[in-house]
Amino acid sequence: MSDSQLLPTGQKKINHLEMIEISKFFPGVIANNRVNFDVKAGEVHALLGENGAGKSTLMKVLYGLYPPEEGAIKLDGEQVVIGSPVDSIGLGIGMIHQHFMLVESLTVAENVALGLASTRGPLTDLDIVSQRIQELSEIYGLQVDPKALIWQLSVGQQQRVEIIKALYRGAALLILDEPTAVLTPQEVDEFFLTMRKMMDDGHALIFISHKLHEVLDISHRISVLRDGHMIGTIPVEGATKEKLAEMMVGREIGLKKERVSNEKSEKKLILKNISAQSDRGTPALKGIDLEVYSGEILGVAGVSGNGQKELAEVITGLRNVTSGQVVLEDEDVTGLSPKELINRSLSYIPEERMRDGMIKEFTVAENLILREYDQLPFANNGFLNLKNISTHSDEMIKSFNVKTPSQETTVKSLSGGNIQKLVLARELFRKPRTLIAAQPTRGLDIGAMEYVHLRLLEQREEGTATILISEDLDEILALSDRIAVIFEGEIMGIIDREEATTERLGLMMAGVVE
Amino acid sequence: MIEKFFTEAVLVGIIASGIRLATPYLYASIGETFGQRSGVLNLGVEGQMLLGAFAAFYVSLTTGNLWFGLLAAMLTGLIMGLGMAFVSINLQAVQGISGIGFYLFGLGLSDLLFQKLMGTVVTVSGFRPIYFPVLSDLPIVGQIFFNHNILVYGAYAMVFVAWFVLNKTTLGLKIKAVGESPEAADSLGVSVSKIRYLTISFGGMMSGIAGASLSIALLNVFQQNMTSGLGFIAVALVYFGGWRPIAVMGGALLFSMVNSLQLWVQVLNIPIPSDFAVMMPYVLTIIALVVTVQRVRPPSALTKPFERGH
Amino acid sequence: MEKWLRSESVSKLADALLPVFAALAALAVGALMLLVLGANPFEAFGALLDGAFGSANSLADTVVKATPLLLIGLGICISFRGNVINIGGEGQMIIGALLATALGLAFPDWPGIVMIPLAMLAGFVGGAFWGGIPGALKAYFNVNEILSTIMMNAIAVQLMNFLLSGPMIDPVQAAKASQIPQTARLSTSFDLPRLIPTRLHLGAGIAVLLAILVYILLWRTTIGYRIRAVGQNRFASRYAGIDVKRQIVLALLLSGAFAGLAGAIQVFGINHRMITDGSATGFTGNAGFNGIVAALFGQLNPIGTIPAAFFFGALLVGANKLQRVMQVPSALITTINGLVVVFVVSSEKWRKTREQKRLTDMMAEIDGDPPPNPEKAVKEVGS
Amino acid sequence: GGAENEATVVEVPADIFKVAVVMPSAINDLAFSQSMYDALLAIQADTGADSFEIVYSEGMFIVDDAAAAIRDYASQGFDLVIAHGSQYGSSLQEIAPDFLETSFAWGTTVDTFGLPNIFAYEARAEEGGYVNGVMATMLSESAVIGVVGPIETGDAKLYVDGFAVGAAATDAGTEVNTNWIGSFSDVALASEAAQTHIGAGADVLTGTAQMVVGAIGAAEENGALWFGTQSSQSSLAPSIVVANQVYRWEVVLEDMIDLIHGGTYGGQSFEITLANGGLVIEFNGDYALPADVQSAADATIAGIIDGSISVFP
Ligand SMILES: Nc1ncnc2c1ncn2[C@@H]1O[C@H](COP(=O)(O)OP(=O)(O)OP(=O)(O)O)[C@@H](O)[C@H]1O
Ligand SMILES: Nc1ncnc2c1ncn2[C@@H]1O[C@H](COP(=O)(O)OP(=O)(O)OP(=O)(O)O)[C@@H](O)[C@H]1O
Ligand SMILES: [Mg+2]
Ligand SMILES: [Mg+2]
Repeated sequence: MSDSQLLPTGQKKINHLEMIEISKFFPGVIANNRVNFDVKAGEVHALLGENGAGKSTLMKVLYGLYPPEEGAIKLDGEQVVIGSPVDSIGLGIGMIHQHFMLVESLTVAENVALGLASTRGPLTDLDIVSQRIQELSEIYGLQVDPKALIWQLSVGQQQRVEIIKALYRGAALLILDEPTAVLTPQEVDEFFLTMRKMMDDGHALIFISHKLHEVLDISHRISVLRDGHMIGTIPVEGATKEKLAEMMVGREIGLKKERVSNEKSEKKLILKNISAQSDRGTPALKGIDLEVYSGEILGVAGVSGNGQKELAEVITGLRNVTSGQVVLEDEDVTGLSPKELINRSLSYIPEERMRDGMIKEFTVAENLILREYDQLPFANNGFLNLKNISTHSDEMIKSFNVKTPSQETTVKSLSGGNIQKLVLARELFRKPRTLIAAQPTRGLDIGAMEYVHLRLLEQREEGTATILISEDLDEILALSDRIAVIFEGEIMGIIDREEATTERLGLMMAGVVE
Repeated sequence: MIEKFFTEAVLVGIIASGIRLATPYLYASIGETFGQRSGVLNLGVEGQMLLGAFAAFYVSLTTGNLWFGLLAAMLTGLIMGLGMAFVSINLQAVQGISGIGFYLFGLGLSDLLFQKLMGTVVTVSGFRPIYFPVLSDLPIVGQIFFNHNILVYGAYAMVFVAWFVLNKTTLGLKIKAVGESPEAADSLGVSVSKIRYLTISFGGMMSGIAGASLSIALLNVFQQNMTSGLGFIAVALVYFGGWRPIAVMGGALLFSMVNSLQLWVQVLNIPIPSDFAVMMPYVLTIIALVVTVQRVRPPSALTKPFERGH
Repeated sequence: MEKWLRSESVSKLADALLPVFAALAALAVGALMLLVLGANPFEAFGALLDGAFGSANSLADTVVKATPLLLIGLGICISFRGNVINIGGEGQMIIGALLATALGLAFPDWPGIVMIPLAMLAGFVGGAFWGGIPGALKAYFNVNEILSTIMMNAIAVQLMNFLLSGPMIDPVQAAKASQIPQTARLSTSFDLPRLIPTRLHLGAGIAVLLAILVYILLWRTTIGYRIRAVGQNRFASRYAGIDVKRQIVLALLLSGAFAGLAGAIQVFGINHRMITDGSATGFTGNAGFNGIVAALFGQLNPIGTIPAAFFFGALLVGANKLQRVMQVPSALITTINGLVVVFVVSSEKWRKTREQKRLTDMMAEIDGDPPPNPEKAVKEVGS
Repeated sequence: GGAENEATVVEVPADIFKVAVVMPSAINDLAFSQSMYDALLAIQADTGADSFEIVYSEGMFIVDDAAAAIRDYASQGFDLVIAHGSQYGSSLQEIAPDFLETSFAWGTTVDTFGLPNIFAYEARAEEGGYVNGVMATMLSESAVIGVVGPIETGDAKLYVDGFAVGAAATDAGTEVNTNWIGSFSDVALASEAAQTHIGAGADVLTGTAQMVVGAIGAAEENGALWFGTQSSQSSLAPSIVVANQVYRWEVVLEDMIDLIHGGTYGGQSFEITLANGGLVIEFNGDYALPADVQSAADATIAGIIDGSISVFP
C-alpha cells in the first residue's frame, strides 16, 4: 500500500468510512434495520447476504440515492450528510450498480461526461473526455472505445465503462454491487487485477457478490446481512464457505443431489446448420449443429454475447433462422411460432427474466399461467377459470417455496430469487419434454441456486432433454452430461463432462480450437 | 389541369406560404421536442399557445410595443410551463391528462380575458416583413425567403439552436440522458427534476411565442380559440420528426406546404370537393410516415414520472 | 384485527372520494374567478348542482352526457391497458355515427327492433374500422398512434362534412339554396326507447351493461389477458406465445369500436339525424377527449369509469346551467373544467402515497418485526 | 336553485318580455352570433331594459348542450326562446311540442316543422352578396376576386353564391375564386387562404363567418379590398373595408314579438331582405368609394328591392 494521501488519479484517499445504525424502509419491507458497516483505504470489504437481504439498499443509502430513516455516516471521523449522488460524488464515493446505470443510446464518452462540468463551458468537450478515458484505461487496464455506443458493447465492456465513470469522477471509495455476476471467469480474473491495482493504490472498495470463492479470494473483511440485519463482520482469515453460508441463511445448507446416470435414449432436439442474426442485424449464429437426448443436460458454455441468447430464441421460436433446421421430436419446427412450440411441451427459462420471463405489473397468479393462459385448466372457451388459476398458484407457491405475501402480489415487488422460482415453477410444472434454461441462477444466492439445480436434476431424471446455457462453469460442470462451448456464434466443440475441466473449457470459450 | 400548378406564382406562393405557415408549428414543436426528449409529454401546448397569443396581443395593443407583447407571451407560456412541470414532476400526474387539463384551462382563460379586457375583435399592427436591400427584390428567391417577418426567421433559427443544444452542449447531453435513462442521469448527480423543469418551462415559453407569432405577426388579431387545433398538430409533428429538430422542421414544412397546396387546389378550381382538399395535409402526413418507414424509438422514459428506486 | 379492517376500509373510502375533494378544490379556485367576475360563487355552484341534479330532466341530461363519455372511456380502458394511446375517439365516433346513420337512412322501413341493433353494430364496426387503421399502421408500419389518431380525427371531420353536404344530405336541404349539411331525420321507429318525459334513453343502459362486459373482457377472458400482457411487456408477451402486433391492432380496433358505438347511440338516442357545423365538437361534444379523462379517473377500470363519466357528465351539464343562470361567459366554464382535470389528476399522488403507507403498515403487522421508529430516532442523515 | 327560479317566473309582471337566445359562437364574434345579440340589444334600447329582458347561452356549438339550454329556458317560462343556428332544428322540433305556451324562433331556415309555436327566420344573404359582388367586380383591377368561406352551407353558401352571381352579372370575365377552409374557427388558415387569393392575383376579397378576421388582416397587409357580411367589419381595417352587408334581425324579431303579444306563438317564417330593411348595405365612411360604384350599388339594391333583379332566378 502506498503511503501518499493521494491516489494515482490525483484524488485524496478516504481513510475510513463508517455507516452507523442505518435503517431504511420500503412499503412493506424493512430493507435495513440499524445496520453498522465500515470500510478503510486499501481494503476490500465484502458484503454478503441472500437475495433481498438489503445489500443494494445499504449501498444506495451510502451513495445518496435513498435517504435513510435513521442513522449516520462518518467520513474520516467527521459526520457527513449525503443527500444525493452529487454529495457522494463530491466526497469521492463512486458506485457500480448491480443494474448498470448507462444511457444506452449515448456513447461511452458521453456517458462518462454526463453531469460533469466541461472545459468548454456550456459546450461538450468529448474529445478531452475521450483522452482522459484513454489515460484511465491505461492505468487500470480497462480497454474501451470512447466513441462506441453503449448498446453496442458487451456486458463486460459496459462494466468497464461504469468503473471508468467512477474513477473519472475521482472516486476514492468504490462500491461494487455484484460486479462479477455478469462476467466470465476470464473477465473476472481481469476484473480482479483491476480491483487489486486500485486497492494497492489506496482505494477503499466495497464488494458484493454471491460467489463465496470470489469473496474469499479478494476480500480483507467480510460482512453478512440477513433480512435487513447485520449478522456480523469477520476477517477473511479463518473464514470458510460453510461458515459464510451459515451466516447468510441462518442454517446449514448443502442440498447436494447425487446425479444418477441416465441412459441416452431418443434424440429430442436436433439443430441442423442453424444460422441467425442478432437484433442489430449482424450474424449471431453461424451454422450451429447440436443434438440433445431425453434425460440429458447439454451444457452450453460461453462468454455472454457469443450467440447464446439467439440460440435459445431460435429454438423457442422467438427468432427467425436465416438458414438451417430445428427438429423437435422428429418434426421440423423451423419457423413455427412460440405458441406452437409451447404446445409441443417446450419450456424456456429466459436469461433476462424480468424482461422476457415475467410481466412485472401482473400478479404472481397471472404470471404463473403466462405460458398456458389459454389452455385447460386455466381457460375454457376463451374465459379464464379464476378458481383453477388460484388453486394452481397456491400449489406452486407452496411446492416451490416462493416467498410472497399472496398470489395477488405484483411480481415487481418480489426479490430476484423468488422471481426466478416463479419462472421455474411455471416452466417445470408443465412437465416439459424439452427445456431451455438460460442463466437460470444468475444473481441468485447460494440457497436459491442449490434449489434450482436440484429441480433441474429432477427434471433430467424425469426424462427431459435440457439445454443449460450458463457462463458459470461450476454450474455447467455440476449439472451437464455433455458440454458444448459456443464462441462467436459457432460451436467450438462438444465434450463429455468427464473430460471437461475449467481450464479446457475456459480456453475453448476464448476461441482457442483444440 | 395539373399544369396550372407549374406557374411561378403558384410555386412561389406554395413555398413562401408554407414557410410562413410553419412558423407557429415550429416554435411549439421545438419546445415540445425538448420536453419529450427529457421524458415529459405536454399535451397542453394548444392552451399555452392561446394564452401566449392573447398576452402578446393585449400587451402590444395597450403598450403599442410589439416587443413587450412578445415578452408577455414568453412569460405567460413560461408560467403555464412551470404549472405543467409542477404537476408532472412534483405531483407525478398522468401527463396525457394533465396536458388536456392545461389545454382546457388555456382555452377558457384566454377567451375569458379576451371578453373581459377587449370585448370584441380588434387588430394591431404586428411585426412587418423585413426588407432586405437587394435580396428582397430578387425574383422568386426574394419572394420565398426574404419577405417574412422577424418571428418567421426566429422560428427557423430556433430549429438550429435546438439542434445545436441537443447535440453539442452539456445541457443537451443531460436532457437526452434524463429522457432515456433518468436513473442513470440521477446516479451521476444530474437533477432529473431540474432538467425537466427547464425543458417544460422552455417548451411553455416556446408555445407562448408560437401563439404570439399568430396574434402579432401573422394574423394581427386575437379571437377565441384562434389556434383551432394547431397546438395538437404541433405535438403530432414531434412524433413525425422522431424527436429530432431538423426532421421536425421537415414535418412542419411538409404539413404547411401541403396545406398551402390545398388552398391553391381550390383557388385554381381543380374539381376536387373542398372537404377532400382540406384533408390533404393530414392524409399526406400519415402517408409520409408510412413510406419513410422509421425505426426511431421514443425517449425510453417518455411519460414516465421519475422517482428514485422505481 | 377488526380495528385494522375498519381503518383500512375507511382509508379506502377516503381514497375513492379523493377525486371529489380535488374537484372541490378546483371549484374553489373557480369560485375566486367568479368573485372577480362579480358573481356570487355560492349561487353559481347552486346553479351548477341544480343544473346537474336539480330535476328529473337535468339528471337525465347528466346521464345522457355521461353516456358517450362512458362508452369512449371503456374503449380507452382497453387501449390504454394495451399500452396504445387512442386520441382518435372523436373521429371514430363520427365514422361510427355515419355508418349507423347511413344504414338507418337506407332502410327506413325496417322495424326498429331489427334496425336498432343493426345500427349499433354498424356504429361499432365503423368505429372499429377507423380505430383499426392507426392500429395497423402502428403494428405494421411503426407509425406512432398519437400522431395518426390526431390526423384521423381531422380526416373524419372532413369526410363527415363531405357526406352530409353531398351524398347523405337531407333531400329537403338539397333542394334549398342554403343546403344545411344534415341528413334527413331517421325514421321515428328507430329512436332508442326513452324514459318519458326526459331525454334519458336506452343508450345509458347499454353503456353500463357494456362496462360490465368490458370488465369481464379485460380480467376474465384470454383476449383481455393478452391485451393487458402486451400492454405491460411486449417481450414477455411474445414469450407467452402472443402475437403482439395483432393485439395492438385489436386494442385500437376495440377502442375505436366503442367510440363508434357512442356515435351511433348519440344519433339514434338524441339527435336522430346527423348535422355538421364543420367541426368535430359540434357532434361529439368533445367526448373523444373527455372520455379519455373519464377513463383515467376511473383508474382505467371499466367499472370505475362509470362514476367518473357520471361525474364529468354532471360537471359539463351543470356548467352550462351555471352560464344560463349567472350569465358568465362560457369561457369561464371551460377554464374551470380545465382546473378540475388538472386538480383531480394531480391528486393521484396522495392516493399512491397512502396506498404505499398502508402496505408498509400491513406488512409490519404481519411480520411482527417492530420497525425502528424514525420519529423517535435522531434524524441525522440528510433526508 | 331551480324552484327559486320558477317561483320568480310566476311573479314576473306580464309586461316584461323575456327572451332567451342560444348561439353557437360568442356574442362578440363580429359575425353570426353578434348579429343576433346586437339585434336584441337594439330592441331593448327601444323598449327599455325593464320591459325587455335578454339572457343568452353562447358558445353552444355542441348541439346536445344547446338542446338542454333550450329546454331549460322553455321550462322557465321565457316568452321567446331563440335557437340561433340551423343545427338546432332537430332539437327544437322535439322540445317545442312540450311547451306550447312558449314561442320558439329558429334560424336560419324557413322551416317551422308545421308547429304552432316555432317561428323560422332566415337572411337572404345572397342579396347583399349580389350587391357586394357587383361592387367588387367594378373595383377589381386584376379581374380576380377571392372568397373565403367556412364550409359550403347555409348562410355562408347563400352569401357566396349570391356574390358570384353578382360578379358574373357585372363582368363575366372576372374570375371569382372560392376557398372553403373547412372550419369556422381556423383564423390562421383563413388568413393563408386570403394570401393565396392575393398570390393568385386577387385584389378584392370577401368572406363570411367568424374566422375571416384572419383574412381581413391579410387583405389589409396586401392592400386588397374587403367586403364584409353578417356584422360590420369596418372597424377591423377601416382603410380597405368597402362595405358590409349587416343583418338587422330586429326587423323580424319585432314582428314575432308583436305576434306573440297577439297570441300567435309560431307557425310563420320570416326573412330579412334588403326590401324589409333587415339587410342593410353599410358603406364604410372611411373608404372613398368611387361615385360610379356607389351608384351601381344603389341601383342594384333598388333593383333587388323592386324585384327587377332576381339573384337566383
Ligand atoms: N425501491 C424499492 N421499493 C420497494 N422495495 C424495495 C426497493 N428496493 C428494494 N426493496 C426491497 O428491499 C429489500 C432489500 O432489497 P435489496 O435490493 O437491498 O436486496 P439485495 O440484498 O441487494 O438483494 P439481491 O441479492 O437480490 O440483489 C428487498 O425485500 C426488496 O424487495
Ligand atoms: N421498485 C421496486 N419495488 C419493489 N421491489 C423492488 C423494486 N425495485 C427493486 N425491487 C426489489 O429489490 C430487490 C433487489 O433488486 P435488484 O434490482 O437489486 O436486483 P435483483 O432483483 O436481485 O435482480 P438480479 O437478478 O439482477 O440480481 C429485488 O427483490 C427486487 O424485486
Ligand atoms: Mg442487490
Ligand atoms: Mg441480485
